[in-house]
Amino acid sequence: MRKFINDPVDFVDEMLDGILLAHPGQLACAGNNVRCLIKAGQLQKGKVGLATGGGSGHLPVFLGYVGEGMLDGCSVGGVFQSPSADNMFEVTKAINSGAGVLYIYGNYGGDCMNFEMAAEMADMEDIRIEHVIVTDDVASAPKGKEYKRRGVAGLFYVYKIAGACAAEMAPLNEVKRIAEKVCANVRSMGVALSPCTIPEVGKPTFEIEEGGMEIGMGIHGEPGIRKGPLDTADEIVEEMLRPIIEDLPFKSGDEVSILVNSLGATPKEELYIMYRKAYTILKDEGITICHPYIGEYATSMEMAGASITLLRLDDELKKYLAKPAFTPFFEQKQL
Amino acid sequence: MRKFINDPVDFVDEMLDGILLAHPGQLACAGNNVRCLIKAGQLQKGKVGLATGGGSGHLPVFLGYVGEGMLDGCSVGGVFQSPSADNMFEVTKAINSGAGVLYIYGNYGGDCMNFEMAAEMADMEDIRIEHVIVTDDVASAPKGKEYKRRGVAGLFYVYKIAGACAAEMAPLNEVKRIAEKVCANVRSMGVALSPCTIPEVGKPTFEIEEGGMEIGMGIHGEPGIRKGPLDTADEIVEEMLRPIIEDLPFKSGDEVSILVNSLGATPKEELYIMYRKAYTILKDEGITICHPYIGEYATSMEMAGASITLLRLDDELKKYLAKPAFTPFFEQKQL
Amino acid sequence: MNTLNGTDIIAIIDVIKDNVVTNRDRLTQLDSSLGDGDLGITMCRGFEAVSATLQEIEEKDIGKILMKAGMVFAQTAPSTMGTLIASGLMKAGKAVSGKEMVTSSDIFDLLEAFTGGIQARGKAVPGDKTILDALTPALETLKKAIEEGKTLNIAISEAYAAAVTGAETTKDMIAKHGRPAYYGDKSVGKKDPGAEVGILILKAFAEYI
Amino acid sequence: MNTLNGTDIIAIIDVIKDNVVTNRDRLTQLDSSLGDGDLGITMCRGFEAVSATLQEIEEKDIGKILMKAGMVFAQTAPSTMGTLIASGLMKAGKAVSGKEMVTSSDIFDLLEAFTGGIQARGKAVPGDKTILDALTPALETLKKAIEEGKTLNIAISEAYAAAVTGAETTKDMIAKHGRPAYYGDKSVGKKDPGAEVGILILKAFAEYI
Ligand SMILES: Nc1ncnc2c1ncn2[C@@H]1O[C@H](COP(=O)(O)OP(=O)(O)O)[C@@H](O)[C@H]1O
Ligand SMILES: Nc1ncnc2c1ncn2[C@@H]1O[C@H](COP(=O)(O)OP(=O)(O)O)[C@@H](O)[C@H]1O
Ligand SMILES: [Mg+2]
Ligand SMILES: [Mg+2]
Ligand SMILES: [Mg+2]
Ligand SMILES: [Mg+2]
Repeated sequence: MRKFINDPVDFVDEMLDGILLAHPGQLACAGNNVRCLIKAGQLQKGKVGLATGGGSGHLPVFLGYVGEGMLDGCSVGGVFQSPSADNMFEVTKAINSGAGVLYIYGNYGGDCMNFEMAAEMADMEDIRIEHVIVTDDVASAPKGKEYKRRGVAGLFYVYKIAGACAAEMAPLNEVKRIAEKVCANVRSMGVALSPCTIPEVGKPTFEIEEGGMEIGMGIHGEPGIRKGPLDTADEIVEEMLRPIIEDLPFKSGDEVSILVNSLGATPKEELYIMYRKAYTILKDEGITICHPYIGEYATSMEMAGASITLLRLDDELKKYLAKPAFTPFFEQKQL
Repeated sequence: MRKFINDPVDFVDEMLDGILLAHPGQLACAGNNVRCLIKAGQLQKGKVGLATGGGSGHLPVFLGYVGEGMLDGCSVGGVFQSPSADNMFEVTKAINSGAGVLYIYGNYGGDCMNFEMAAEMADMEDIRIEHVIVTDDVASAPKGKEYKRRGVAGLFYVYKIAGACAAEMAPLNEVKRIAEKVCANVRSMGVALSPCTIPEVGKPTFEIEEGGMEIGMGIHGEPGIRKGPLDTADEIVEEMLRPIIEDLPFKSGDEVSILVNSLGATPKEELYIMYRKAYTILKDEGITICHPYIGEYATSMEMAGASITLLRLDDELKKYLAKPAFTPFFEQKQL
Repeated sequence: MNTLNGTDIIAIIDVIKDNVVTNRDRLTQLDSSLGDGDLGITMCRGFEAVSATLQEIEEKDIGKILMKAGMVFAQTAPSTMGTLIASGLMKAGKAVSGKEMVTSSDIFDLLEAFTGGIQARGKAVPGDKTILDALTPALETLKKAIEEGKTLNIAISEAYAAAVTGAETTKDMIAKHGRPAYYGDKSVGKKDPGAEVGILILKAFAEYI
Repeated sequence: MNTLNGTDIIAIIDVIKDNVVTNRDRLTQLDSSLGDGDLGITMCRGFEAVSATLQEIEEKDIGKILMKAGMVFAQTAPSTMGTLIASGLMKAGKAVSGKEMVTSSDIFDLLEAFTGGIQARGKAVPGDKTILDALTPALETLKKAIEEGKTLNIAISEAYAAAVTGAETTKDMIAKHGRPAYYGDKSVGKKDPGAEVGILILKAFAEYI
């Protein structure tokens, strides 16, 4: 293990302590529970509350997108584990200003079941809840079985755009519509070059030998679609981008935003080498890039690897994507 | 090697291609040379030009800080290698609007000699040049021999504050004064938990065995001050922060900004665990934190490790630190 | 023993805790090859928390004991299996609500409600390669044994054996739910980690009774 | 041969290139244990580029040849050692500017200027554990041998031997400059990587002449 940790049992709570100490003006916690993070300051009356939640170990996913122009709250689970339903409910109560709360989360069994339980609790207190489940990972199930797919870096786009929409005081069904529109138009694929270690386990829970790779691996080490020796960056990008393009499909004339995301250990230098190839492929396909995001947006601890996400834009999505957002982990001025 | 690369020889140029393709509105290159990066758009008449330069493999250092409110240009070297003097000169010519150019760079032999050569070339064309050499790494030479110290993550603060000063149209000597003031008040220390690999070498050029660490190691693997088995995060922070505090020294009543920086593979989760401890130590010392920066600010490829930097603030430095800045790698609205 | 009171139920949960603690690495290992490797950690955390809480309460109503156990489990181990077990415990509590003593047939009701809670929350059916493939055959065997008039001791032992056999059959199944489902056909040949938890639960009943 | 023309100088630089290519891994290895491990790469890149450029130019003025070599080196290998060698080459070019043929004493001047250029740019002195500790004894030996009337062939062989010995003495020195200096006392016992480059340069002269 090559990690800065104290007692592995305290990993998540110490991290949250650090985050709250670092950004007191931006983040706070609900019910005095560090696992229930919310935006600091007064609730905006009538604004739809946006909540997410999920396991730790993916920063800035999930809590890193709580802030101006994005999310209102996030319940935080242990490493790679769902938060508990009552923490989700705690966040829900804290961010509901009367206009209801939209849950946006990735399609993982534990998270889905707990958000369902939380919604049942909220229902008992007459808080309107809607769910949007993100399923952008094309590697995790074939076309036609999108409902089985995992949610990965595409979450970022859903948060960003739904956040901008909610900030304009759109009602719950409208924010849900726009979030679902993002889901319908966003596709991702990942590749892993190394395993990662859950602090409490202390050693990698899966193996990728040095010089190997696994195309399509999930952000918790879920199996991918092909294992093999490490190809060149260009070949890997080709292998990741083709299924993405074919899945939606993205077509000549489309305008997209692209996210080239590091899973943790992969440095920005390599992401830009990947972007270079992605740019060429998209250009050859007649697809225009509107705004690229390149960096760490959804990670898997210290895993070496990357993912590519494409979002097809229309005027509406473009408008919301361009809006400013300021969280402790993501800043963007009006594009 | 667990890296996304094509031919290792093309590593730097392909990365730069990617960067230029990704951020055409923000970055351009001088003399049609991708290794001579400058801010896109018109030169602002009468503004002092700020240039940096250094080896590749440290993103966002160096070129990542070229942009609004920070630097005007950067010459880019091979991995861990100085840029050439004539590329530095090319950048110099491109960003000089008549008010002269300030070179801000880290104290490394190759960089120093090449910036000297570049200044000799600039002198022949009557461009006023001043140098500020950053030497913030307390692990690299004892107190009293500051001139021997390496420049590491402290560069960020010098860029940020000198950039804000130059943006206010201060003259060259004033921008130099403020940059030197930052240098006089900034101190850093690093720790490495893993080696990193230069693509053209193909294997790590130094070793840190799994479960080990090296306190004080430099960002190119320069030897540190203590090797040993990995301690807890809290112990490591203690061992890094004490020498920083004692060196300046930082004293009770001081107000500081702190930068907890990942060397590459270390995820944000761990940085916040480190920040938590740093916060407590500083609080106990009576030192107030004004604004923390936590993330990847100066890396060493995919090295696991971190550095801590403290900058003592006064009203002037605080004012400039708070100014907005927008580069493709760093965004900050007015604090 | 043919009836159990609250203290017995708490003791059984304590044995389950011991079982998952003893099998922590084994669960982690099974979950590593079909999931994310956290099953050992979450089961220990959940059952340890429940066990610790139950040692301290003065509650005789078995329904309330199980309800409390479910709530603690949901809070401390909100993984897939944790949430399923929590849902199961709460339903089990509802099924024996108000009782300070349970008979063989109550115990069957309790375990049936437990299994039903898991099924309702997770929407899986037997054959999907989940914990249900250990629990469902155990339930059937228990029902039959009780109907045949066997002692609770023998009936529960047979149910435990059925859970073991049932869990074994998951090796031939293709996973349909949770992370194991990502392995698709490749999940064949591997035992479902959740089914192993099912065994440990029945084992505790068999050991205690 | 007691005089050299431009073609000879270009040929010698080509031999230096061959020497660094052959010793690439060795240089990398030395630089890994006292620096950043790039010396093999940068020296190959610099000398390969210079060698390739010089094969293509039609230039007889040895001064201009060396000046050009320096500029190419500065552009292609701007590491510490690269910049020092570039500075040295340019000064060497200045020293024999205008000459199409160089004698023993010109060659001494040329090498002295080369060394001087390195010294001026890097501000090191002999004893600081740098390339100068190979070059300076070589220069002294060359000077003495020429004064003693030895043939260039013999004189340069003796100079090469002195460089080898000089480089060996760097093992006992504490590094004062560049990355090796970070090792402080721990640099003792290790040969300076730059001094090894000094050897390879003198070796090429000795081999060719
Ligand atoms: N929908 C479901 N219904 C019933 N059991 C399920 C379901 N999904 C997963 N499981 C069980 O949960 C086990 C994995 O539990 P756990 O490790 O907690 O999952 P995760 O770590 O993915 O949250 C599986 O082996 C399976 O037995
Ligand atoms: N100031 C100096 N003057 C002379 N030689 C130097 C100086 N600094 C370093 N050197 C030489 O340069 C060698 C290292 O060269 P190089 O690998 O190019 O350095 P770096 O990779 O640090 O830029 C050292 O072994 C030493 O011989
Ligand atoms: Mg899990
Ligand atoms: Mg170097
Ligand atoms: Mg699991
Ligand atoms: Mg070197």
